[in-house]
Amino acid sequence: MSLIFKKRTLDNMELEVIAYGIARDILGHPHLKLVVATPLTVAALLEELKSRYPAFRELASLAIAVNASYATPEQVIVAGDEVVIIPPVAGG
Amino acid sequence: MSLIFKKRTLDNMELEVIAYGIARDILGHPHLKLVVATPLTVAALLEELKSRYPAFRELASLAIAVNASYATPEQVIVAGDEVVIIPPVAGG
Amino acid sequence: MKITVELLDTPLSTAVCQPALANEGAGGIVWFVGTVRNQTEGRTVRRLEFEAYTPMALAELRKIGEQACARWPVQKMVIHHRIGTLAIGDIAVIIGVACPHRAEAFAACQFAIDTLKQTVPIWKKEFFDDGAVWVAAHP
Amino acid sequence: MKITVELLDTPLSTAVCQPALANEGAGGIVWFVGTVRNQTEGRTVRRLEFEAYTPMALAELRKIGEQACARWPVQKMVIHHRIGTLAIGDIAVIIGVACPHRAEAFAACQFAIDTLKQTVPIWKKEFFDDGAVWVAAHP
Repeated sequence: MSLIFKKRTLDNMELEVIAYGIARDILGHPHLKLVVATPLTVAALLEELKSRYPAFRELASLAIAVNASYATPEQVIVAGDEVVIIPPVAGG
Repeated sequence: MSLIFKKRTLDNMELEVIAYGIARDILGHPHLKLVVATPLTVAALLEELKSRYPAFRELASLAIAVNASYATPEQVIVAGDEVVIIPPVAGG
Repeated sequence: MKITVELLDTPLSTAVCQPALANEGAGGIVWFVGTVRNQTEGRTVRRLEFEAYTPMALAELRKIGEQACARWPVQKMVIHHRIGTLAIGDIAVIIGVACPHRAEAFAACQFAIDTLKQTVPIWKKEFFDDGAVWVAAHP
Repeated sequence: MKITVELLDTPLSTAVCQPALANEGAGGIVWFVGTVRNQTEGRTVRRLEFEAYTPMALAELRKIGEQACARWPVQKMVIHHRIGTLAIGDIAVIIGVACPHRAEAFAACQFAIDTLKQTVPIWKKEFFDDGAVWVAAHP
């Protein structure tokens, strides 16, 4: 699945987002390919995901991991980053 | 070992006290036979033991069990009771 | 190794975790063992599935161990978490902590399971007779 | 049986205790495992001996279980305490508690070991190279 969103007249980059658990169910697929305007912050990615898939707004929480670590909202995602949607965890 | 102590002109009874741990070391024997004036309270027994064996006064605590339960100081010991000296416990 | 963490798709046991805590200096070991309950809010659970974002889950588990070691005098710590399909009564997670004194071991073990449930990217789907839900997904 | 208590003169193991906690409703099991430390206040412990006033020790252990059940929703509880001669690293005591939720299991298990150390008539003698002491006997 591919979505293209551009907000500014900046360079674009291809981004693949990986989804687990209920996030995968919401996307309908474990991967989401995007072409995004750079620089892309984690906060902007979350907003875009919630706007395209309103079901994300109903979750108890929604985080983004970049390269296997929780990312802050201000963090900028760059080409080559491993980006994963983290819906509410429930280990243990 | 036998000790006899009478404080009052009341009936006497024979009493065997059992000792564990450091209490046995202090008595030098796992059993102590006493002839005691009745009624005998737990507090009176403890006082008698501490007076005859001052090493008991140096312990962190000293309790008496009657019939496999901790006894209160006021509790009266009667013939046939199983009386055990309980020095500081250290299980676990 | 002071901290041992694993994600396993085979049954867990404290016996398997035990060697990771071997330490002659330890006075107190506390284990938390989380099992699959047969009920959630009155509904009968038939089985459940755990999935993990593996590299991050392992990193977050290790981070929990490091945080515990920073707060308490932990001598050894082991965390095994199950993934895949589990039946009722199966062990989902084992956390073992060895400390010189027991109060520290209790505190560190409880911190570890509390934090695990908040931070480690593992997801649990419970299957009932009439459907399935992702646990904790919705408020 | 909801509460299982034993004094054993053979090695302890959680595997042996485990069946006493079998309960499909349990969500959290907390174990405390107390082992023989190799040092006490800097002196090297070679071995130790536990002796118990057996009938009262069993009664007091059972009482701890009953008190825990009165304070927390304990589903099952097991306490095994070792007696006789122990070597460094040997397990002295195992306490296992199964509760619907983990916080209760942690609290009940910690209560049990704290209370055990205060009330159960078991005495510990530590043997060093140059003598032996009854643990906790003196202030």
